[in-house]
This record gives sequence, structure tokens and C-alpha cells, in this order.
Amino acid sequence: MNDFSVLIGGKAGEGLNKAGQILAHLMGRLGYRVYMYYDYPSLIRGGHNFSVIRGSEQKIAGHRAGMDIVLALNQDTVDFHRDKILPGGLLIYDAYYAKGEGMAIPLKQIIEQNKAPSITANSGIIGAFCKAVGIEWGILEEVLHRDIPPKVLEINLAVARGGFDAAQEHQKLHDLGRSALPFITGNEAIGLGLIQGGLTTWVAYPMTPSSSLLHFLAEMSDKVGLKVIHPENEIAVMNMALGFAAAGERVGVGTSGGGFCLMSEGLSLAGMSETPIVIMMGQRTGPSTGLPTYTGQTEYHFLRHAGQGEFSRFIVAPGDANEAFYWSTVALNLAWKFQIPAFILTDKTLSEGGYSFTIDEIRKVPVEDSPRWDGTLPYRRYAFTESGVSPLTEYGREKAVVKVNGYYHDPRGITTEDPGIVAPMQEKLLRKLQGLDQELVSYDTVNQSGSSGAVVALVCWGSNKGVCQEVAEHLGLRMVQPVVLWPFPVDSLRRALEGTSRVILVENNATGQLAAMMRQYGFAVHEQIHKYDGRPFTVEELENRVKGVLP
Amino acid sequence: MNDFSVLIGGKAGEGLNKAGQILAHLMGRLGYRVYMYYDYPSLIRGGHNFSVIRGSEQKIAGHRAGMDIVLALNQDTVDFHRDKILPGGLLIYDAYYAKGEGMAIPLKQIIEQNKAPSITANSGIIGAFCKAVGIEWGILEEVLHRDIPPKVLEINLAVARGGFDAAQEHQKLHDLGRSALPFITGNEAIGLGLIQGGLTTWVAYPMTPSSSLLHFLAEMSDKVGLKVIHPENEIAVMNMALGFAAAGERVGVGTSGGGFCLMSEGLSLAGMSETPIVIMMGQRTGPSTGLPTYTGQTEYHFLRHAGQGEFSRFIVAPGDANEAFYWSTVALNLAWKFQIPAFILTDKTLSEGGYSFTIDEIRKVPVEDSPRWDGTLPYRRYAFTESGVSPLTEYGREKAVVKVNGYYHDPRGITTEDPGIVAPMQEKLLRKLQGLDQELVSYDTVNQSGSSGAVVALVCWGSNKGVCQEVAEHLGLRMVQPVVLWPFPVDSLRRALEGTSRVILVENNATGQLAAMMRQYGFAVHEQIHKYDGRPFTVEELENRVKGVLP
Amino acid sequence: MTERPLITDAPNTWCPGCGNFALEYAFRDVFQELQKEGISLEKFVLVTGIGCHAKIADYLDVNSFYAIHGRAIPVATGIKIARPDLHVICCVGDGDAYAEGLDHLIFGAKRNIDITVVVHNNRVYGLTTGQYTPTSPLGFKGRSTPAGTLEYPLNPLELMLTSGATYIGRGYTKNLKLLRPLLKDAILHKGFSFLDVLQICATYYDVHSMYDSLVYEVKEQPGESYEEVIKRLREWDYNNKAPIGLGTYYRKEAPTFNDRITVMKVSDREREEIIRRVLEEHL
Amino acid sequence: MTERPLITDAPNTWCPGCGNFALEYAFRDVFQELQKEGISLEKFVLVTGIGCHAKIADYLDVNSFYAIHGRAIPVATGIKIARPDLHVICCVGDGDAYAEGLDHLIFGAKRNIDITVVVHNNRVYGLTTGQYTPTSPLGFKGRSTPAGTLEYPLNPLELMLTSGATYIGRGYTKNLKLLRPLLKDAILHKGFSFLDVLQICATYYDVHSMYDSLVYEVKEQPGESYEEVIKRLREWDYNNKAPIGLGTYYRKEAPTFNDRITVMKVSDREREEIIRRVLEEHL
Ligand SMILES: Cc1ncc(C[n+]2csc(CCOP(=O)(O)OP(=O)(O)O)c2C)c(N)n1
Ligand SMILES: Cc1ncc(C[n+]2csc(CCOP(=O)(O)OP(=O)(O)O)c2C)c(N)n1
Ligand code: SF4
Ligand code: SF4
Ligand SMILES: [Mg+2]
Ligand SMILES: [Mg+2]
Repeated sequence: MNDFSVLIGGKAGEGLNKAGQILAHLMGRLGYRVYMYYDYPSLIRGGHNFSVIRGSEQKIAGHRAGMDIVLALNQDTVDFHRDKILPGGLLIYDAYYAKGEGMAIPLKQIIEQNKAPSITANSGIIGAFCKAVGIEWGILEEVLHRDIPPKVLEINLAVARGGFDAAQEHQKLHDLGRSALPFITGNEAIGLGLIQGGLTTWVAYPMTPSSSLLHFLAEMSDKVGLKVIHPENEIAVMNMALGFAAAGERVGVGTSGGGFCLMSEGLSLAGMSETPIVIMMGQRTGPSTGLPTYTGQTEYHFLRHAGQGEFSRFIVAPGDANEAFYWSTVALNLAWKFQIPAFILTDKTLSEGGYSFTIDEIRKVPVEDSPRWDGTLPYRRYAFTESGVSPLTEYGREKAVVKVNGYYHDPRGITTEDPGIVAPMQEKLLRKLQGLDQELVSYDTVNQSGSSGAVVALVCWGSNKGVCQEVAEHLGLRMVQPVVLWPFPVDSLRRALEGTSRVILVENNATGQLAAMMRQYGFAVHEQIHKYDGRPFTVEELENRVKGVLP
Repeated sequence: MNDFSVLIGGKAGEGLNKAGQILAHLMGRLGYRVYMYYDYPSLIRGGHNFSVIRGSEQKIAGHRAGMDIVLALNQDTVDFHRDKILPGGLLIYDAYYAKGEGMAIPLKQIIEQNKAPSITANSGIIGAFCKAVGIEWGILEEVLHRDIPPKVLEINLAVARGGFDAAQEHQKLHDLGRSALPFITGNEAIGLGLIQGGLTTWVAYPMTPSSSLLHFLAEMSDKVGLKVIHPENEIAVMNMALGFAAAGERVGVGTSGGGFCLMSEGLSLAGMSETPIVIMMGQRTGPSTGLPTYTGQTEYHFLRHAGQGEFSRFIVAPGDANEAFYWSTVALNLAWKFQIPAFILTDKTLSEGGYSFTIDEIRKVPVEDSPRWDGTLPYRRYAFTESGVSPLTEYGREKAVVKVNGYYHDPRGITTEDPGIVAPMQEKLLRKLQGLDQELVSYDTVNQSGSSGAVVALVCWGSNKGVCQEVAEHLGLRMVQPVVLWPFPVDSLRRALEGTSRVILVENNATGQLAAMMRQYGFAVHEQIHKYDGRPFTVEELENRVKGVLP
Repeated sequence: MTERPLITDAPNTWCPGCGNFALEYAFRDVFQELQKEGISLEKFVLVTGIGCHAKIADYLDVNSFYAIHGRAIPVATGIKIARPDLHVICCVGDGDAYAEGLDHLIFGAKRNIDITVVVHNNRVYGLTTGQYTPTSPLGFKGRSTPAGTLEYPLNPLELMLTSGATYIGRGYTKNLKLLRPLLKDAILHKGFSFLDVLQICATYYDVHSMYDSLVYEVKEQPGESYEEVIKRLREWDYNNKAPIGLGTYYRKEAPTFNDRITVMKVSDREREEIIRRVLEEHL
Repeated sequence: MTERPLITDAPNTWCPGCGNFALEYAFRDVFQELQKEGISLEKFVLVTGIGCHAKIADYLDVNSFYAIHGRAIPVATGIKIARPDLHVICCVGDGDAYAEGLDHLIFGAKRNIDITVVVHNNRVYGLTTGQYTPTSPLGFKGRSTPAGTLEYPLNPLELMLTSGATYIGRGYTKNLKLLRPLLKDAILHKGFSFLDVLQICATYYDVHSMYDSLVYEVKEQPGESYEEVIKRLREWDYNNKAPIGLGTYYRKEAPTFNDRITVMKVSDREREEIIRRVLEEHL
């Protein structure tokens, strides 16, 4: 099977994310399905950044530890990553800023000759890479034409050509002869999925790894008639969004753990007032500020229980860009259909990772909404119904007095302390979960792959999907991934685990949050594999860890 | 057995809480152990308030549905509570403002004759009560002397005498001939327990049912050298408290659900920075503003998981005033000993309920602190240790550079993103839980009462202790109450449940939060009894509900 | 035109003598007046925080969002950005708007979002039984500060001017005759309108005789410089005894937040088209 | 006296040309100077928010509390109330102090708590890669506002004056000579000291040539009226081009929050005695 990995490393501010994208696009042109992992510390210039770009015949959603090519713009890259080069692999490095064994490219000279800015070193080493793996100049030229802004295109082309000419062919990267797929990040997939679902407003305060979604939607706002608002802080974000929702907008917010803490009071207000809202929650390494640019899976239970009191909510944790797109549309629908908060739970790995995206494989989801008020007077915002969902209308509708309320209230929305109304109102809030549960029967809430008959199952959630799937395939295991995390898909999970005798949980946390939830529902968990240093698993690392716990 | 209940009801602003206390003190004088439930809506004047005061030979921590005497200052009280009067019981009512069957007292006349303010109606009806149940005038006089401020004492005495003289003896309340016990609320017990534990600073923003603790500590501040600060909001509360702790103070904060949401980001900072803090969290009926003056038990899981990331914490849910005192001292100790957040989880029922308090039965707990820095340079705030606890020192110590940090940090407290330090630092944070677990072996983390050999167990937490204990006694069941809720006392709970075949959970919520936690740890839960209208169970109500699920 | 009584049947639980009644009736009257002038009742949305003041959301029979303590202004902001045709009015408390959620008040003014903020300023936390607020005088003995507060009060009018509010006034619940036109004026002002209404708390801070002896009506001074406005706003500092002006202090025409936004509507079909196009850019 | 280099060995990750370097060195120099004047280094505590600016907590080898975004001031307040002998300095960002946690800044000033707040005001969110802040000019094109912001900036100096700050100044990272005495002055001022430091962000908002052409040194005007101070503070509104004054604008002696607190120490034995007494009152 064709499976090819390249790492490009240098300092922050040298455009290594962009360089990774160009490499991904190049592989895409050869028909590869691509995944990209981007690793960067929390700083703006300097330090050590790198991107790992992996292409494969199959669709993938994880990276490998071993590299076919390492592109080193500085000595750190050589030092940190040379051990990862596979037998037969190659180090290509800047002859001036680094020393190593492999192919030295005189980037400094090339740049000076072209009077180019130093950031073009990127293009230079990518030129060398193309030559080394036999990608034709014409393909690189075309990709650069698309990816580089016109103002600086010429100079980048010149430096890329210099790099190309200075390199030698090393190993031919097989052309799979298929057409390219769009290559997008998890956050871009979420943004597009939300747009597909009819999003009209996005409210957010910047926080890694949700900021890039804010930026993406802000860029899109003109095109799709989206209002994108960045208020004073996350408390304002949440409450403003509830105002938007009450006024009839389809609205979402994005944040990470610390910002979500500040939203939790508003979340409870959403619950009590039955105001729909979508919340994109991007996990990173906690507690507290922790490692702001690294990954983690530590907020599942927090989301499940955040906010005082008990009310219905929906939590989905997509595993790759396709799922992110699809479930973001669904999350919007479910939030509005049931008038509840719906969470899209991601992590840095998914949000900022790059994926080959196949929109045509995604089941089309029409925009769904709450039952609407039929005009019967008086309007009762919280009319008791069998489903717990009351017909909705927004402010300003003729003759409707719409009273939204965060206290216990009667059906009209007027505060009450009458235990005879309070108890059924609490039941109404929770009854929606049953409807939601039923609704979800028609969705694939739990994914299964690997060997379906295997008695050993790897169970994971969110961005670990990719690596777990591969490891399961290599080792002949079953891979089970609950995508919907709340309401907990007990039946689907039971079916997916039927016939297994050994269940191994894989999570990017230290305590085992999915494991705890499974135990609560009576599922056996035999082994738990944790990683909590902020870095995602590579395929090899996980494979070794899994082998270590196999009988 | 002597068991006597009196209800006094009227409008808010008529001093019904105070009246309840006077009644409690009166019963105390006769040697009764007293419990008082105070029911009031969220308003300042008007509406319907009432207090139920129950005296018993045994110590109790719950009220009954049936009343021996109902004291009605208005018609609402007659209408709402007349059905609760037991056979042989009596309604005593204001002849002017209410109609009913029983003993009418011309309070309006008495007040007018004495040119007294209308609020003295309280004292008048209490006077009538004393006569009706055969409490001597001298005892009432003595109690009023203690309970009524000197400025208005005379006038209240006069009205009380008028009421006393206008009533007839109905049923003699047996004098148990024991001396009185102090009668305090749950919040007062917490306040005293914290003072006992060496509290030096309290920071809080008002929120029912935690406000009365703020008020109590503010009143005490002069006497015990306590700094009591009420800042701009709960975010400031939490972060200010962390500043106090880092500067060497023994500090706590108090709030309820909505305010706690706002503290959760600071909580995670406490976790990462290993700054000790005690948090009193008073539950009330949620979601959102819900019923601000009523009860609930819905924040157990929220507390367990609040704040991004994973770190150690301690949660205790006392069941009555004695436990509240004792465990508040312990919570302070554990927070400092392990440098973690320690929660005192209460609810409105416990916080604002009144209890006979027996300090002499409470095991004495000496003040405990963190291991202290021995002066070795450089000071390493986060030195790795076997226990996970690093020796502490505060700012200003000669030669120590104390670096407190909410990012991942090296032992000196300097930010790091090195996975080789991050992983062990995360382990350090969680390792403390093991120490805590061991420490707790010497504490009674799970209470057991009722019939110890019974195969049916009632399991509850927090303020349901009292009613469950009584119902268990009546029905010959075992009563099991985990007091420590985190780390979850698995072994003690297992021992307490040994030999049971039917486990019935009793909770003031709609989903069963302790039930979920027990299931997660493999305990069977056979039945769940919920109440979620904001009102606590009465003994009779719970007894009926339990009977309904008994085989 | 609808003929609605505008007062709901929710039982009123304010204390006798509470200044909130004056505000309730003033609002009712103003809504009725505005309805006569052609603004239909459905166009009003009342957004409140939590506190005694906030119960007005239950009592007035218009659209409302009974939000949480301190957060009425962001909720109102969302509503207004979404629906520029609505008149969005925040009834907030002094604990609410000057303590718990002060930042939102300032940012509302900074954005010049076209909403009306009416602070029921009783200078005490009423509903939580009498603690000091940011406008309580130095030394105020509340239940959290039995020995007296240690801080001077804020002057909210000055703070609002600095923050960019384009309408600033002060009312008093014992001067209903002035309160009505003030409310109406503030509601009709295009931009961020701010009214600090001295509201009597009969139970925890009844200083009506003090107010009665100090209040006077201010006259708008159209040509005034910013510094002159400030000087007038600072006449009374919410602490010491000084003449207390009631009326409109400041008014300015300026583009609102909504004025600067332009959004077009996009159909579901167009959305899909755009998504396809974006994906093509990512090949 | 300790001879410490005062700069830790933590790798510095600010961009080349970043104005934070100037602040770092200015602090180092001032700490050294103050040490010579008899304040031992252990008495300094640096409290920071989150952002590029906040990394100074790692770089300066003094006590620190590297807190969370927007919350440095309450943390510092707690430290100062607990330990009046410490010099507590907040290094905060403009996103930090003017957006996320603006209320705390105002309440710090209102309390006149004796801390020093230094805002590294680069008028952009640096660490989150270039979004607008409350002091970015109208129309600022950041990553969350690619079409330009819709709001005027705040004038933090004016806001601080209104809120009760007793020391107000403005610095500039390209004027190190002035920055040092300003920092020293602010640290030594008894009461709430506020410094807005125009800090160059080399990557996202490098307007040094604009600043260079507009800055001038202000001279303190001791006898000035409040309105005159405001007038001077408003000379530049953080939006339009106007002369930008650097230096001390305002200084006032007033009792601090700590001055008003008196707390006595109570032994464990005394505590138990008091508890017994309280319980007796509850019989
Ligand atoms: C986050 C949060 N903290 C605290 C409270 C408790 N609380 C309810 S109302 C109130 C203060 C009300 O004061 P104010 O805003 O002045 O309103 P008033 O009652 O005086 O009208 C407080 C602190 C709350 N509901 N939410
Ligand atoms: C609650 C919360 N929200 C958002 C963030 C993400 N965040 C980190 S730094 C920062 C802004 C920094 O801007 P500023 O305070 O101006 O500091 P600078 O980087 O410019 O020095 C933000 C939004 C966070 N850490 N916490
Ligand atoms: S407490 Fe004060 S503000 Fe609240 S209702 Fe009573 S009088 Fe009005
Ligand atoms: S982004 Fe700006 S503020 Fe941050 S380090 Fe770079 S130059 Fe300095
Ligand atoms: Mg108030
Ligand atoms: Mg900044």
C-alpha cells in the first residue's frame, strides 16, 4: 500500500502550517488521501513548529511516527526528528541553518540570489522535496499558483525553482492517478457544516483551538450572510447568543475549556429557558491554561454536567472532517428541533488537523426547526406537550407576547414557585431527552470498523478515531467509536460491542472519561490506554501500547 | 415517644424565621431536640412564609407532615396548612386576619391596646401557643429576653402576655427535664467549623442559600479576626481567594450554582496551580435561577467535573449541623494538606434549616497544614514528591522566589510545554487523590444507621439524612449515607451495603446523581425515589414513597 | 390596535412603598402612549437581570427575556442586532449592572448599540436582603458589611459618558411626572440610552426624605462641552449630600452598532453553492 | 542584599522587535534600583493575565502568580489585602484588562487598593494571533473582523480617572528612559496606580512610526481641577491622530482599601472560646 509521510519543521513565523498545506495539496494532486498534523507551541515567532503530512491510498485521520522525508529549515528540526526517518527515507535540509546527513539545499544562496524574503525558504525546500520524490515542476507550479497570494507568487516560484533544481531525485512518489479531494481542517469542516445547517450568526471570543473557526466564519460572513460577532468576553458571548436565538437567529458559539467555564451559567439559562444554541467546544491540554496549543480529551464529563440544575443537552464528538461537517449540521438541527443546547465537542487534533474531505459521501441533512406557533392566542412559550417541546415563535410576531424566563415559570413564561408546576416543568425539560434518544435511532451514533468479528475491541472517541481504526486493522481488532456522547447511545454501543470479550479504551486524558461513562451504563472496560502530554497518538505508538495490553 | 410539631405561618416580613427560632428555643428549654424547616418564596414582603418546628426526644434532622399545632397569622396559613393538623391537634389563629376552627386570638386588639407595631403579632401568637401547650410564662419571658433586641423587648413582652392570657390550655407539652442544646442553622455550623479549622478569610458574593453564611461570618469577623470580603462578582471572589491563599491565608468562598459556574474557571486555576481553597456550594432548585429559595441536589456531578482538565478535589456533603461543623473543619485541613480545592456541598434545606447542635459529640480535629518549605534554595513551588504534594511557602519569605502558575510548569513554576514534564505534572496533580483516599480511611466517610442487619437499604446524601434515618427506623431498613462524595468512598460504601439485596436511592433531583455514581463503581441500584419540586421530603411522604417500592 | 391592559395577572410581590411600582406604571403608560403614536406593542422587548427590579418582566404584559444576574445587556444586544425593528429595553438593578455585569454596561455604551438601559438604582441588593452595591455610600452598613463598607461609590453617569453612551439621564421613582417623559425619551433615542433611576427600597434603603430634599430638575444644555457635561454629572457623587439633578444630562447623535452592519439573506441553495465553491478552493 | 540577575533562564519567546522586551528590562532595572533603596526583592509579586505580555511572569526572577486571562487584578487584590507589606504589580494585556476582565480593573480603582497595574497595551490580541481589542481603532481589520471593527476604542485613562484610580500615567515601550521612572513612580505610589503602556506588537500592530511622530512628554500639573485633567487625558482618543502624551497625568493621596481594614490575630484557643460563647448565645 502506498503510505507516505513527510515532516517539515522550523521556527514559528516561518509559515509551517501553510507549507504543510502546500505539501498536502501536492500529495492530493497525486491522488493521495491526506492527513496533516500541525504541532506548535504557544508563541508567535521562534520556538519549534512542525507539520506532518501523510498521504495514503485509503482515507486516513492520523499520522505515523516514521517519516519518509524530513524537511528541515533549521537544526532543531534535524535534532528533534532525524530519528523518525524510516530506512530508505531522506533528510532534506537547509545547508546554511542546519547540518545533517542527507540532501543539503543551499536555500540561503537561492534566496539571496532572488532577493527574496527569508520566509520563501519554505517554497525552496518544497521545491527540493518535489524533485526528490519525482513530482513534476508543473504540478508544483500549479499548486503554488493556487496557494500563494499573487503579490508574492513570482518570488516564491523563483525560490521553489531554485530548490527544485538544487535537489536530486531520491524516491519516486507513486502517482495514484486519482483526482484530488478538498483538503480542509476540522474547524473548516465544522464551519461548512454549520453553514449547511442554516447558521445565521456566530458569536465567539478567541481561544485556541476554536479561534480558527471564528476566523474562518468571519472570512465567510460576507459570502453567506452570516453575522459574526466577537464581544468583550465569553459571558457576553453566551448571553448574546441566547438573545440572538430568542430573536429568531440560528446561532452558535465557539470556545475552549476556560471560556466554556464562563459560559456555563448561560448554558443553564439556555436549559431552563429552552433557548436553542450550538456550542463548539475545542478541548486542549488542561487544567487551566495548561498547554494552550496542544490536545486533550478532558471535558466530556464537564460538558455533560456543566451548569446548575438538570436539563437535556446533546453532545457529539466527531472523529474526522467528514463527521465534523455532517454532525455540525445535525447539531444545529437538534438544538432547534428540541430547543436545547447542542455541543460539538472537538479537540485541538481535530480542529486544527487537515483532512481529505469527501462531501459526496456525506448524507444530506435538510434544515430542521422547532414546531412553530400556529397563531392561537395567547401564545404560550412553554406550553406543556407530550414531547416536552413547545411551539416556538420569536419576538415581534403580531399579538404574541413571548416571555422567555430563567426562573421556573408557567406555560406563558411567568415566574412561579408552585410545586405543582415546578415538577412537571422539570419533567418537560428532561422529557426532551427521550425524544432525542428516539430521533437518534435513525443516525449512526456509534461507528464500527476494523474486524467486525473480533473479540477484542478498541474503543475511543473524537480525534482518536483515525489512529484507532488503523491499529485495529493492523492487529485484527474491532474498532468502536461512539460519536454521540450524550444522550449516551447505550443500545448502539451494546450492538457494536456484541461478542467482544476484551474492551480496551483509548483516550487523551489521564482518568478515562469514556471509560467512566461506559461503566456507569454497565459496560465492562478491561484496559485503559491514556496519553496526557498534549500530543496525539501516532499509529505506531498506539499500536505498541495496544500490543502491551493484549493477552 | 415525645414528638411534637408546630407550624407558624404568615407573610414575608412578619419575622417568621425569627418566630420559628423562638419556638425552637422554647422547646429546647423543655429538653427537646429540635429541627426547624423554614419555607419562603423569593420576595421580601407578602407572599406566604412558614416555619415548621419539631421537637423530639431523639435528635432529628427532618420535619413531619402532620402538625400538633398550627399558628396562623393570616388566612393563607389556615388554608394551606389546616389539613396538616393531626387528630387532637389545634389551630391557633389571629381572630382578625383569619377564620378557622380552633382557638382565635384577638391579636389585633392586643396590639392596638399596647400601641405595638404589627410585627409583634408573632410574639402574641407565641404567647398563646405557650399557654395552649402549658409552657410557663416565666420560660417564655426568659426566651424573649434572650431573643428579642432590648429596644423592642418590652413591647413584645406585653403583646406576648396578651396572647398568653387570651389563650386556654389545650394539651400539655411534656417537659423532658433536660437542659437545652444550642440551636443553629447548617450555615452557622459551617461557619463555626471553619473558624475552628483556622479560617482567616472569607470571600463571597451574596446568593441564596449561601448568603446567610456570608452574613454570619461578617458578623463574626471582628470577634475572630476574620477578613470578610464581598467583591464585585463571583469571578472576582474566586480569583481573589486564590490570591489570599497564595499569600498565606486560610481562605474559603461561598456560593450557589449560578455563582459557582462563574467560579469554575478559577477552580481549574486552583487545580493547576495547586492553590488550596475551600468552597461552600449551597444547592437550590435549578436549572438557572429556578427557585432561588428552595432546595435541590443537582450539583454533585457538576462539582465533580467543573473546570477544564483533570485534577484532584475533595467533596463532602454533610447531613446535619453536627456533620456540617465537623466536616467544614476537615475540608479546610484537607484543602491545605493536599493543596487542592475542597467542597462543602450543602443545599437550602441544610444551610437554612435549624438543628439542635451537640459540639461535645464532635471529634476534635486539630488544624493541619501543608508540609512547609525547609529553606533549601532554590525554592521549588512544584517540587516532585512521592505524595504529589510540594512543600509550601508564601510570598515574601526571604530568598524564596515563589512562582505560582496556571500553565504547565516545571518544578520552579516556570511554564513548559515539554511533554516529559507535562505528563508527570499531570500525574502529580492526580496522585494526591490517592493520598487523600488513604487519609480518609481514618474518617467515617459513610454513615450507617437504622437496622444494621436489614437487607433493604435506603441510600441518600446530604440533607436527606434526617428523614431517611427516621424512615429506615420505622420500616426496619438500613440507612446508608455517603458523606464524602469524592474521592468516592468505594470501600466504606461496600462495607455499609454488605448483605443488602435491595438498594433504594433517595435524592432531591430528577435524574439520580448518587445513583449514577454508584453504578459507575459497580454498585447495584434497584429503586430511585426523586423529589424535584424544591421542597424537602417530610418523614411521612418519604415513608409512603419507600413503602411504594418495597416488595 | 390591540387594547391590552399591559399588566399581567402575576401576583405582585414588591414590598408596600417600593419604588419599583412607579417604574412599572411609568413603563405601562409610556408603552400605551407609544402604541398610540404607532409603535405596536409587539415591538417592545423587556430584558431583565435578577433582583427585585427584574420582577417587572413578569408584571408587564410585553415580550420579555428574564435573564440572569448581571447579563441582561448582552442578551438585549443579541436581540437588537438580530432584529433592528424591535425596541429593546433592559430593566436592571444596581447590583446587576454596576457589580456583577459592569463590563457589559460599558461595552453596550461603547458599541452604541441601540437599546435602552434603565437601572432601578435602589443602592442596595434588595432581593438578597440588603447588602451594599457599587452605588451605596462609603460606610454603608449592609448584611455583608456590618461595620460599614470600605469603598466610595461609583458615579454611573460619569462612567457612562466616558464609555460612549449617547443618551444619559437620571430619574427618581417619587417623581413619576418626570419619569414618564424620561423613559419615553430614552426609548426613542437612537443609540445607547442610559437612565439611572433612583428607586426607593422601602425595606433596606429608604432615603426618600433625603432625596426629596435634594432633587431638582436639570435642563438640557445643548451647546455644552464634554467637560461641562462632566462637571454637571459630578455635582452629586452618590456619597455626599449635594443637589441631585433629575432629567436628561446628555444626548448625542451617532451611528449605532446596527448602522454599521450590513447582512444579506442567503437561501439554502445558495449556501450549498457557496460550500461547493469553498471546497474547490481547497483542492 | 541578594545579588540576583533577575532574569530567569526560561527561553524567551517574544518576537524580535516586540515591545515587551522594553518592559521586561525596565522592570528589571526598577527592581534593582528599588532593592538598592532598601526594598528587598522578596517583597515584589508580579501577577499576570494570559497573553504575550504575561510571559513576563516566567522571565523575571521574582515572585509571581501567572493567573488566567482577565483575572490578574482580583488575584493581586487578594494578595495585597492579605499582605500589605508586599508590592503587588499586575502586568496585564489590553485584551486581558480592557475586555475579558474590565470590571476588575474598575473595581480595583474604586477600592483604591494599593497595587500597580501596568497594561501592555499593544492594541491587539497578540498571543491569539491578531484580533481587535477595546483600544484598537475603529475599522481595525483583525482576524475576527476582516472587514474592520464597528466600534470606537475606549480611552482607558479617562475610564480609570472616573473609577477612582489615584495614579494615572502613560508610557511607551520605545521610550525606555521615561518608562523606568514611570514604573518606579507607579510602584511607589500608595493607592491604585495605573499605567497604560503603548507597547509595540511587531507582528500584528506595529505602529511605532505613528507613535514616534505623535508622542511627547507631559508634565504633571499639580493644581489642576478634575475637569482639566480629563481634558488633558482626552487629548488623544486612541482613534484619531493627535498628540500622545507620555508621563504622569494624575496623582492623588487617599486612604487605600487596606488603610480601612483592621484585623487582629486570634489564637486557636481563643477561637474555641469564641465558638463556645456563640453556641451559648444560641441556647
Ligand atoms: C450569579 C449570581 N450571583 C448571585 C445571585 C443572587 N442575587 C440575586 S438578585 C441579586 C442582587 C440584586 O441586587 P440588584 O441588582 O441591586 O437588584 P434589586 O434586588 O436591588 O432590585 C443577587 C446577588 C444570582 N442570582 N446570580
Ligand atoms: C477565558 C479565556 N478566553 C480566551 C483565552 C485565549 N486568550 C489567550 S491570550 C488572549 C488575548 C491576549 O490579548 P492581550 O490581553 O491583549 O495580550 P497580548 O497577547 O496582546 O499581550 C486570549 C483571548 C483564554 N486564555 N482564556
Ligand atoms: S426589598 Fe426593596 S426593592 Fe425589593 S421589593 Fe422590597 S422595597 Fe422594593
Ligand atoms: S505577537 Fe506581538 S506582542 Fe506578541 S510577542 Fe510578537 S510582537 Fe510581541
Ligand atoms: Mg438594587
Ligand atoms: Mg494585547
